Amino acid sequence: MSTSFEQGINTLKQVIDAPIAAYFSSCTNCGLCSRACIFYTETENPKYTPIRRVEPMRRIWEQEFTLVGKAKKALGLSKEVTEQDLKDCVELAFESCTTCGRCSMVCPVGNDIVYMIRRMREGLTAAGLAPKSLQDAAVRTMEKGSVMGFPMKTLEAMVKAAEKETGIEINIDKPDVDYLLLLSSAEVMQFNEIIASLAQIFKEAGVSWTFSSIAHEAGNPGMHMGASEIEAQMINRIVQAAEELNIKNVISPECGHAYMAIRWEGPNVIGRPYPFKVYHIIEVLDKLREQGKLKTTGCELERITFHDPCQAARRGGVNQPQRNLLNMVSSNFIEMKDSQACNWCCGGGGGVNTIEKAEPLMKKVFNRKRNQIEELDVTTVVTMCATCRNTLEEGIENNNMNVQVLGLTELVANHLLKEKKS
Amino acid sequence: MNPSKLAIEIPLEIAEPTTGMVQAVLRELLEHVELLIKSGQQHVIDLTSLPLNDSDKRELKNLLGKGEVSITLSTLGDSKIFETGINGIWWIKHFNPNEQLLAELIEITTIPEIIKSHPDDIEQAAFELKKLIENNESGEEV
Amino acid sequence: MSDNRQQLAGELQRHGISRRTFLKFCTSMASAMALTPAAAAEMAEKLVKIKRQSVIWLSFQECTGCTESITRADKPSLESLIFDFISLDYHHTLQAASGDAAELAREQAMHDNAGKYILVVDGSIPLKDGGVYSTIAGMTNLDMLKQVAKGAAAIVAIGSCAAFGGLPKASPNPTGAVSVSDIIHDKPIINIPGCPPIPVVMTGVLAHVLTFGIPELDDMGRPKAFYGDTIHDRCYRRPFYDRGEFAKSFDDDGARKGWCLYELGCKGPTTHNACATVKWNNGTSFPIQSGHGCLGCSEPDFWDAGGFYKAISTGIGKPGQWATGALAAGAAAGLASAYLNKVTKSKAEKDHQEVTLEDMGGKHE
Amino acid sequence: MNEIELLNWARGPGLAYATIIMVFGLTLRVFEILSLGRAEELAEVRGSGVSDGWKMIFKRSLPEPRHWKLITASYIFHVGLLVIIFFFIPHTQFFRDVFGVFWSGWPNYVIDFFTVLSIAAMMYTLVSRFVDPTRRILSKMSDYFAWVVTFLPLVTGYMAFHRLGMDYTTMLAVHILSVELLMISLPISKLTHAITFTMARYYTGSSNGRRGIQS
Repeated sequence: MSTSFEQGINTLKQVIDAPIAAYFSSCTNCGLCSRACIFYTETENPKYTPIRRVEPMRRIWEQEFTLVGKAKKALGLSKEVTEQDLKDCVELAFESCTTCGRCSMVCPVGNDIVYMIRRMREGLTAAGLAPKSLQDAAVRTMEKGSVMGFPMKTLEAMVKAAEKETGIEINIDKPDVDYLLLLSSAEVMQFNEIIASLAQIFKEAGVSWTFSSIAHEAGNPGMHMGASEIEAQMINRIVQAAEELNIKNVISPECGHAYMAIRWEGPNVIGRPYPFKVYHIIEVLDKLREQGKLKTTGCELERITFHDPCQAARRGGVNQPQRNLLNMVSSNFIEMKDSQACNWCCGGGGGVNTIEKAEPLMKKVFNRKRNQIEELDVTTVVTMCATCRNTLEEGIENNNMNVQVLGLTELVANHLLKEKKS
Repeated sequence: MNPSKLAIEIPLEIAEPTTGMVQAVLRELLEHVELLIKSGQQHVIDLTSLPLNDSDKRELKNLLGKGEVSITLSTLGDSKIFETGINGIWWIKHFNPNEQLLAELIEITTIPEIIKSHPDDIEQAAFELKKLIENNESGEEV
Repeated sequence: MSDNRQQLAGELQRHGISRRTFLKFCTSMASAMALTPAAAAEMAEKLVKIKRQSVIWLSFQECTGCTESITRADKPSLESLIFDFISLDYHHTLQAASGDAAELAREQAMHDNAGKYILVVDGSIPLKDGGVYSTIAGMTNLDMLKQVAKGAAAIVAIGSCAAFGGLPKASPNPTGAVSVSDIIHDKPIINIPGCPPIPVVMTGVLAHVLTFGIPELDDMGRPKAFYGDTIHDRCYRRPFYDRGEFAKSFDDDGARKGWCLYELGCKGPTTHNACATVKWNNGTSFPIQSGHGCLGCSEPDFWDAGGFYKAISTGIGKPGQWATGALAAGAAAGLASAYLNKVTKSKAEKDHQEVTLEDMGGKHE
Repeated sequence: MNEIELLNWARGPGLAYATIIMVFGLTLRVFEILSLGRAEELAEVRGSGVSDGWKMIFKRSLPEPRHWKLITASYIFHVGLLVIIFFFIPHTQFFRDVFGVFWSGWPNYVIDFFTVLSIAAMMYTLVSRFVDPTRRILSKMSDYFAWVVTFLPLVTGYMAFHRLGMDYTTMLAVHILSVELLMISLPISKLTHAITFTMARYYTGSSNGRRGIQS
């Protein structure tokens, strides 16, 4: 076993960089970040204050990288990080944090707290303390190629079904096409109608695309855990697939953290820029809409709202495309009170939904999202992330709200204007 | 008349408002006048040590008024003493050779100490009178 | 009349000073010192009766400014009357005798009035190199002070030099000048600082010493009657300070309007003296009234208090010059610490063991 | 050491030592931060992030209306400190002496107003460190230390100007010494944020700018 307490501390020493040093130098313990965090606002429990999640790393930074800190340690004024400290930190860094990044939006001195929590997770994983559920997911992802463990065969079966349904030929491992499409496990498991939807949309738009047997899913538990080496292995598979098929554009599916992993963290963890571009599926659809290649008919009349997935919208920067598409297919689209970059998290992301122990907490914090939805008295909530969709559906069920949840691609596909019947 | 045409520039003195201290001083004067009557005990009030501004002093002077006696001592600079309108209350001002006010007092007495001739000086008087007489007589004979 | 009083009364007569003038002197002195009017009469009574007090005036490292100030060489005045009550047995500027005769007079006075004479000192006392920088008749000031102080009833240190070290003590203080109270610890010392002190303050204090003994002193040995308040407390320009109206230069319209001189370096707020009330040159004016800021001359080390024309709120010396040095040192230390951090980082890099799937419970590749 | 010697020490050597320690300490801290380096962004960026970094330094100062109760007090005393330090006339004299740059100060009653407001605001923030659950769990000794060294100059300055407490010379000396204590504590406590907040905001603003996200 190469993970150990020493390795944990050692990894923390590696990940601490200038921004983190600046952040710890500037934090004044003002407590404002707690107001932005659903795990505090919905539980009123101050232990969930975001900056507390990285306290062990702060001590290592102070004791290892500042003369003042070294002096304080020598004088016994600041105690060393113990194994128990790291163990206690797991609850704060994993079980009660979806890395949604809302705390970084409000910090008065401009600390990117979620950036630090992401690094803290690296240390905890290196110390072998990452939640078992995430570790298993990582093993499944690497060994079977899918976070939920769906082998390529499952996808091939679904592709055949979609071909039969739409009469459109769906390629697998076809080189020199416009797009390489990746899916997320949740889509494969629960919302596999997305394959047919996309096939029709791309056909209408005259766009060529393919799946890849080397990398058919974009989910990245390595990123959730904070094991950048494993995250790199998952990213490398996708890069290899794209390079072998010589594809210039890779589509990240309707999934929050997948976009964050492949679009933003990927190149940095594998250590080189991609030879291709990465788009979120919604960015692609919006581009097609712009180019007039995506036409829809009809309009949803009843009241619709949109839930912005944190990793894609707030931390990923995809905010406007989904609105353009929604306005195309709905005349009664109502924004939530806090939307786009300020949206509240559904509570399930960042690996929290995989941790049994975090179940009750996840249910409780859903209240924030429930209030947001009930305020608008809408019939449908649309989103563009499978994990969000799962969590929303669970939450709606638990609170028996009569609201349905839809994926944006699916919604667009329902209104697709088909030129001619196949 | 247009003020600017005035031949000389009249320094305007902005009268400061009175502080009401005068009432306190008057009561102190009353108390000591009664003492003077009862036991002949004299008293002196040092005005410079009281927080009186010029308006207060003017008001006090107007209230007490001017009496019949006003004396000027030439003692290395003048000292102006006058009895106020109220008998037994004397206003004393000491100046130094270049008219700088050194001290300003009110004395409650039959007659201020400084005016009286001191017994020691009077003892000297007999001695000097004899000398005067002798000089006078010898002058005549010569 | 006892010969003693006669002797003094006759003395007054001889100076053409009548009793009434003498009474007026006591009254004005009492008023200046904020004593009760009754004290004036008492003072008069005592002054008349006392046998003339022997005073030995030792002048060490001084500029004779204080003597000038007290004797008011220009014309006799009420203040100089004090000299009629003391027998100045030794003052090497004023006395007629010189050389051995002068020293003999001093020893004689010390012998005759052992334990009863008042020692007045002006000028600071050099200590460096054994005090050779200022000697009288071959005797260093230090030794003379110690010798004369032994038999003194009380010591009056006149002027900032004697009281606090004054100009000679200004840095670099080549002669190692110190004040009287730095040397003598077993005698009551009254400090009358100022450069020079105000005449009436000196005579007032001497009169008080002769009649009522040592006046009430503050923690720096200064009579509270004159040094209780700061110039600022009694300054007539105070309303301008409170309203924040300051003259920016000595001839701008603010200065002409008589605004506060804070920005031009006035040290009034931190200087204890009676200039603002008693004023100078017989009550004519005082520095601020004539448009110049107070120098703080009655406070210790006023020569080194950061420039007469810099406000009190400024630093003494150039704090700016330290900043550049500190910046360079900080950068150097920063680079050293950066190097240490690099070492820590590379060691962590080296010790790093890759997190593998096996660690996650996966099968070996 | 009598009161005028205390004042002269505070204005002279005290100020020199405090300046040295502050400048030395802060430079050291900045170097220590920069020494840890920042990974180069390899992903295809939507913007250089440099301009967004600089913008964030000022943008994040705009008040967040939602939590006005918690931030109003600290806004008041931060603005208050700024106004008092740079616009109280004696202070402008100090800066003119040190930097040779002169700007006219504001009337005393304005400064008084800000001082009283700042003192009240700071007291509120201290109370909220005990009352507010989040702030209570976060607060460590260093926070109270930083509070005290920031609060003392405000109170002693007010007392000195209004001739309260000890006599003016001592009070002014105490005020200047309390400022020097503040200067010395800058590099060794969370007060470093007075300098490093610019770096923190720049880093966050720049990484957000690269990803083209609103911040």
